[in-house]
Formats: sequence, structure tokens, C-alpha cells
Amino acid sequence: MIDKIVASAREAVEPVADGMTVLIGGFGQVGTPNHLIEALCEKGVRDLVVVSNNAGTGTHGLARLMAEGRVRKVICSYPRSRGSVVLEELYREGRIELEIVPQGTLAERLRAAGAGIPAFYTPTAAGTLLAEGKETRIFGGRACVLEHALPGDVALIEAWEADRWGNLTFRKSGRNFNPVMAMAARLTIAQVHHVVPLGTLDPERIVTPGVFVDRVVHIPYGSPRLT
Amino acid sequence: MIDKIVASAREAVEPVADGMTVLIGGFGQVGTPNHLIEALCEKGVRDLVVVSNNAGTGTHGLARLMAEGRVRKVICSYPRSRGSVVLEELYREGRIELEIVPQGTLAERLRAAGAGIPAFYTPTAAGTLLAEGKETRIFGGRACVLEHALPGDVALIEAWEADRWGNLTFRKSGRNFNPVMAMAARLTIAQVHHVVPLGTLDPERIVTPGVFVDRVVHIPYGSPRLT
Amino acid sequence: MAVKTETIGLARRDRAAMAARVAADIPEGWVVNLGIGLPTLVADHVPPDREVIFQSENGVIAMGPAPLPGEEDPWLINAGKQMVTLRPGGSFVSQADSFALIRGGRLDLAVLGAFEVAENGDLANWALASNEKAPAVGGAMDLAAGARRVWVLMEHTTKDGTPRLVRRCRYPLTAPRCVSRVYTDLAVIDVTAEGFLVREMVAGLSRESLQSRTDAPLRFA
Amino acid sequence: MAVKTETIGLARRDRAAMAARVAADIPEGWVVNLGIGLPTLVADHVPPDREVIFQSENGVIAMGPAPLPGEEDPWLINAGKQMVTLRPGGSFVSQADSFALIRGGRLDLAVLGAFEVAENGDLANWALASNEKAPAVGGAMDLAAGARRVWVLMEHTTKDGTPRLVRRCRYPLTAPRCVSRVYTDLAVIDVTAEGFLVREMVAGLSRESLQSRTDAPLRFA
Repeated sequence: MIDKIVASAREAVEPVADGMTVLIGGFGQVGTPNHLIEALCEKGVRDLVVVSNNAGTGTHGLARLMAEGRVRKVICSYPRSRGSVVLEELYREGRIELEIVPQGTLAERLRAAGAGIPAFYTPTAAGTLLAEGKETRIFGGRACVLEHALPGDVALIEAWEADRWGNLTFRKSGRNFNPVMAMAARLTIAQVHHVVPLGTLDPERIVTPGVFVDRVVHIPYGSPRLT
Repeated sequence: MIDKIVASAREAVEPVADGMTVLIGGFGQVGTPNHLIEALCEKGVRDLVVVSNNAGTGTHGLARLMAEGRVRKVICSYPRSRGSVVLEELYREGRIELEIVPQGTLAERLRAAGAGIPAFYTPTAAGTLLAEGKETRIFGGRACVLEHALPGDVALIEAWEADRWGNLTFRKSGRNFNPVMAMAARLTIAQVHHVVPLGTLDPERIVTPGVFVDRVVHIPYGSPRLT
Repeated sequence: MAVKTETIGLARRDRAAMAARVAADIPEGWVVNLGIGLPTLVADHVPPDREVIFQSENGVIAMGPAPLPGEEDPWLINAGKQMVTLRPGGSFVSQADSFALIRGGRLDLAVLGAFEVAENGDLANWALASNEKAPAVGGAMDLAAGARRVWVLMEHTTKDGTPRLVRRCRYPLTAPRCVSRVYTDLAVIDVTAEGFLVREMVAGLSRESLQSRTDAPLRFA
Repeated sequence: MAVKTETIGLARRDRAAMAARVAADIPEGWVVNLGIGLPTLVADHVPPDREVIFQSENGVIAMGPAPLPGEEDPWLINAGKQMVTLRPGGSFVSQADSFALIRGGRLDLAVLGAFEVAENGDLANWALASNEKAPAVGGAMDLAAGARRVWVLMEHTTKDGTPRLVRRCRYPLTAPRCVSRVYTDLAVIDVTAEGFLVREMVAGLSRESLQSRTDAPLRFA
């Protein structure tokens, strides 16, 4: 019997090791797997490369992971949010690397990793600073930039419902980067609000089939704290 | 008020013109917009390029469109099915062009068109006849082929439910190429089994948002005829 | 380049009026992305019975008005991380599908803020210097490169009077040659093959006065 | 290269036994794509309580057994256009997402038919000649290039006795160096860096007899 449900966030993140590339889902505070990130802090891994749209706010979740010196590099589109003080301080002090990627290119690089596409061309960023040093090529008269797949060793994601096969649904704007990161990592760990019996999720409503999910932990923590 | 519902298949296909590239959804006989294709036959356009996974069987639908001499070229992955006599005869007589594309590359070229990605690299077909004449490049030690987006002027698709905004759901394996073709064409025309009031489709269950759909015609024709 | 022109009697548009002016030009049926900040206000000025589909980068299609007090849903936010609502007919997609929509030719319009717009349509709206600390680009480059039309909504000049409509952008580009129209507190200006073409000005403003607040030459329709 | 070996007393596997032999090697939890024809039979030989996820190119994830008479659903077909069922926990995706799964590293196994397999793992299973009329590739190349493992299930020789396990494929390739194991009516053979390695043979078959039906040199485990 396939059963991907694990008992705790701590157990869920057990395979994460030093030096790994970790994809972290969410947009703002919605759909962000904060309990998995906290478990990662407690586990004590080091030298991580984190891929996430934002770079943490306040002092919990990703901000805590960075503040504890566990993150070597952040790849994101929008590191500067209200309350993103940890990243800004580390960056100013030269204690963390930062790679800025346009948000759509970030999503597409993850999608490419999940789809077995090693590289693609996009018009985004052509003719800008973010294309410097990158191969540019004309398609249909338009300059496009070569971008590479961005695979993760691990993805930490959040979902609304799950069954023991790891089939997932998401809640409203909590979907965001989560389905694409689930596909982009070798090992995908989901923090979910509800665990339901196999066969009770409408097959037409499953967004992420369980084939993309390896571990599920049930953490019904309530609604996102937006502030 | 946005209302994409049109009265008939004939009215739905009115924008299709000579020489256009027409994407036709479906896999086998499931999810195939046969009533739209028949309307296209009656309209009498010529010189079409048709993109479809299969190349028609029997004497109706796509087979009829080809038999009537309206198709200049077929781009597909699997033209040779049981009953695909029309295509085979036309091809043998040199009266139709055929471009064979691996099925996953076909789906990805359509997806690229829908996503504004002009070209991508894929390991599929590298080192085979289907890569001859195509640029090949090594990524991560692996040969990959450069493939280009495959946009349509028009997509003819089939869906299960629709509302007046063109939001769509699909039925089981009727999903297949339909959502990706809806995104890949400049103008998307959907033949649907059910039309429901706006706001009654579960937002989490909509597979193709109406932003990708231009015309909807209500044709509750029953189940696919598999033979 | 500081502006010395007298401003008394000038019907300068306030933020709400600027947003309303853009809203007036958006026809029913368009799919529209509104940038963070001032552009977000545009949605409030589209009449509820005009069906315009506002899309957000984080995968929300067909956002409605701000939630009523007590009806906020923290699971439903826009790209600016504000709580929003969903119109009947709205739906949710992943970030990858959301940007597929943006780049794939189905986004009729992006209304973006800017630091500068050049007379050739170049847009600078994401970084103030090429060596900026922790710059944040978000979806700006994808929207600028992907939308079928890019309109900019911004103050005509900076607070100290420096023009934002310029011959060439001094700030790092978001995308080259992408802006087709600029709405400011003073005017509506098209970007044409021959440069800026003023479509309308606020009452009490002379052509000379508008030109004096603009770095690039203006033509008038 | 016609086979002259005596076949009396040889426990050659029939089609059902060949499929069952493959099924025995598929562990619970694997995500598996079965090619059209003989490979499709493999699903029937996996015990129902062993949860193996059979995926089909047309976007069906977790197919179950063939429908009972009277319970067929024409909306639910596999890549071979046969009616199938969905297991509890199954789901549907688009063709693009289906091939994302196939190419993206989540497909543990593809079981494919073949015309020929070469000792370096080259697979030929889609066209019989480079100038073939209306060739049909379907998803074969994507599966061969994308799956984490490719196992081939085929008769050891053609009907006229021509070996299908060869030094170099004569037919057009589906993908180079992709096959890791071959199941035939006579043997189970791994493709290794040193060529074919026979893991097991049916009862009554000698090493010499198997070698005589094989174009490439065999080693025996």
C-alpha cells in the first residue's frame, strides 16, 4: 500500500541534506510551507540554495532559516518586501548570494525542470541587465534569452487537501508556485491542511497528482497570517 | 456583458479562412470536436495546415476535411490508426504533406506557443531520424533537439462544460490536447456538451479559464463513438 | 530640469482621477493586469457592469472589488499581497500557467507604474541603479515583454520636478520599446514611431507648460 | 540468421506469461507507462493489492483493470484507444502535463514493444525503414528518452527467426542507449556496459540455443 503520510514535519524533512537546492512554495504568506521550514531550521542543515518567489519576512519561516546562517544563496524574483529585513541585512554584509530572476522566468524555469526541458528561450528580460552574460537569440524578429531549467533536490510545498498517494488540491491563491515546484524537485514534501481517504478527491479537481509528491504531513494550522 | 456563446457550429467557425493553421483537439475519438470540423467542411475553406494528434479515421470529421481536399499539410504524431485510410491514400498519392512530431514534443510545442516561449530544447528524438536537420545541443551531457513553438491561427476543441465567459471543464480522458491547444491559438472555438450559468463552475475545477477561449457552441452530442 | 512653471489653476489629476482616466479607456472583455501601487486603483474605477477580467501574477483570474469588512479571505490575495475577491466566473491557475497567459498573447493590457518612459517606448520601472542592493523585479519584465499592450500610469515628473518622460531612460530597463501609452497627472500621451504624441491634457495646462515638464519633444494630436 | 535449433521441450513463454514475467518485477509504488499491444497486458498480471500507478500518454493517471461488461465508459480510454477504468486515487491531466511527467523524471518505468534492441541499449520500435510511408511515432520517442527505466517486452526473434537482439539496430532508432532490460519469450536479459547479460532463461533452453537466436554476443549471469 502506497502511504506517503508521515507523522511530523520533522520526519518529513529528514531527507534534506547540506548543500541541497530547496524549492519553497508560496506567494507572500499564502501557500507557504512555514511548518516545514521551521522543521528545517530545527534540523540544522547548512549551505542550502533556496528558490522562492520572496525572500522571507519578519523572523520566522524562510527569514529564520536565513538568519540562522543556513542559506548560501537565494534565487527569487522579489526579495524586497515589507519586513524582509533579514535578507537585506545578510545581503548588505555579503553573507548571502542573491540571484534575481523575473517571476515568469522563475516559474518557467521550474516548470521546465518538471517537464524534462533543459532550456528554453523567452522574450522576458531581453535587452535588460538581467540578460547580461546570457545567450540571446532572435526568434520571429524578437530578441529572446536562453534560460535553463531550475531543478530542486527537494521541494517544500503547501496544499489544502491530500490523500495517502499524495494527490493534492490547493486553496484559492495558495496554488501559486506549489504545483510547479512539486514537479520540479526530485523529492517533494507537502504540508497539508486536510488528509482525506484515497478515492474521495474528485479526479477532475486534483491539481497535483500524487506521482509528483513523496511525503505528506498533516498540519491544519489555519489561515495564513498576512501581516 | 461578455458572452462567447454562439448559436451554431457554422457560426462558430466563421472566422476560419483559407491557409490558416488549425489546431484540432482530441485523442482518438475522445475529446474531438467533430461537429466543428464538419462545419468547417461545409464552410469550404482550403489550403489548411491541420495540427492534430491523429489524422482522422473513417470518412467523417478530419478524414472528411482531408478527403475534400481542404488540407495542405497535417502535423501529427500518429497518422496511422485503424481506419486512417483517407490520410494514407492522400499521402501515397503525394497530395498531402505530413510532418511527424513525437507526441510529447507536439504537446510541448503547442504548450510553448501558448506560453510565449518561442523555442525549447528536448531530449526527445535526439539521435533519431526525426532530429535530422534540427539543431542539437548538449545539456548536462545529454543531446537535446531545438524545437519551435507551434501556434495556431485557430483551435477547434471539445469540452464538457462551459459558461458564457468560456471557462471550460473536460471529461476524463477528453482533456488530452484540448487545454493546451486552447492556449496555443490566436482564436479558440470550443464545442461543449453543457452550458451553465456564469459562476456555477467551481473556480478550483475550471481547467481552461475563459481568457483562452473566444467562441463556445453548445452541442450535446452524447458519448464519443469509439469505433 | 526642475519645473518652474506656475501651477495655480492647473487641474492636475489626483491618484483617483488618474486611475479613473485609465479605467475609462478599458473596454469590456479585456484581460488586464494591474501593477502594484497606483495601477491597482484602476480596478475600482471600472463600472461593475463592465466585465473586465483582472488577472494577478499569483494565479488569480477575474478579481473583483476589495472585500467588505468582515468578509476578507486571507487565502485570496493579489500580487501586491492585498486581500481581494473573485468575480463569478473567476478561477485559479498556477504561477506557471499565470505567466503563460501573460507571455502567450492573451493578456490584452498591463497597466504598470514606472520611473521613466522613453520616447521609443523603453520602460524603466524596477531598479534605480545597475548596482542596486537586493533589487526586486517581480513580474515586471514578464508583463512588459508579454502583454499585448503596456500602458504606464505615473506622475508626470518626480516630486522634485524631474521629468519621467524622457529621450532615453537613465535607469535600468524593464523591457525595450514596450510602452504604447502613458497616463500622467497632467496628460494622456501615446508612444508612436515618431515619439510622444499628446492625446489630451488637463484643463489649464498649456502645451509649453507640458513640454517644460517633459524631457523628450512632444507632438500634439 | 534463421533459427534452426530444436524447439521441442522448450517452455517458451506465451504472451500472457511474458506479461506476467514483467509484472513480477514491478514493485509497489512505481509509476509505469505500458506501450501499445503486448506491454499493455502487463497491467493484468499485477496483483490488485500491489499499488502500481499505470499512466497513459493521453493524461490518465492510475488506470485500473479493464471495465466489466456493461460498465464501459467511452470517455475513458488509454493510449491504445481501449476503454479502461480509473483506480481510486486516479486523476486526469492534459497531454502537456502527461508528457511533463514522462520526461520530467517521475516515470519510473516504460515497458515498450520493439522491433530491435541493440547491445548498447539502442531501441528501434517505431519505423521499419527511413523512407516509410506515413510513419507513426506516437509517444514512443518521448517515453524512450524520458522514462527513468525502459524495459522492452518482445518476442526473442521475428516469426521467420531473425534475431531482435542485435549488435546494431538496422531499423530507425526510437532513442539511443535507453533500454536497460529485455523480456522475451525465452529469457530476461539486462543491457549492461558490456552488452547483453542473460539473467534467466526458460526451462529447456541451452545457452548455445539462446545465443543462436541472438545476433549480439550474450554473457550469462
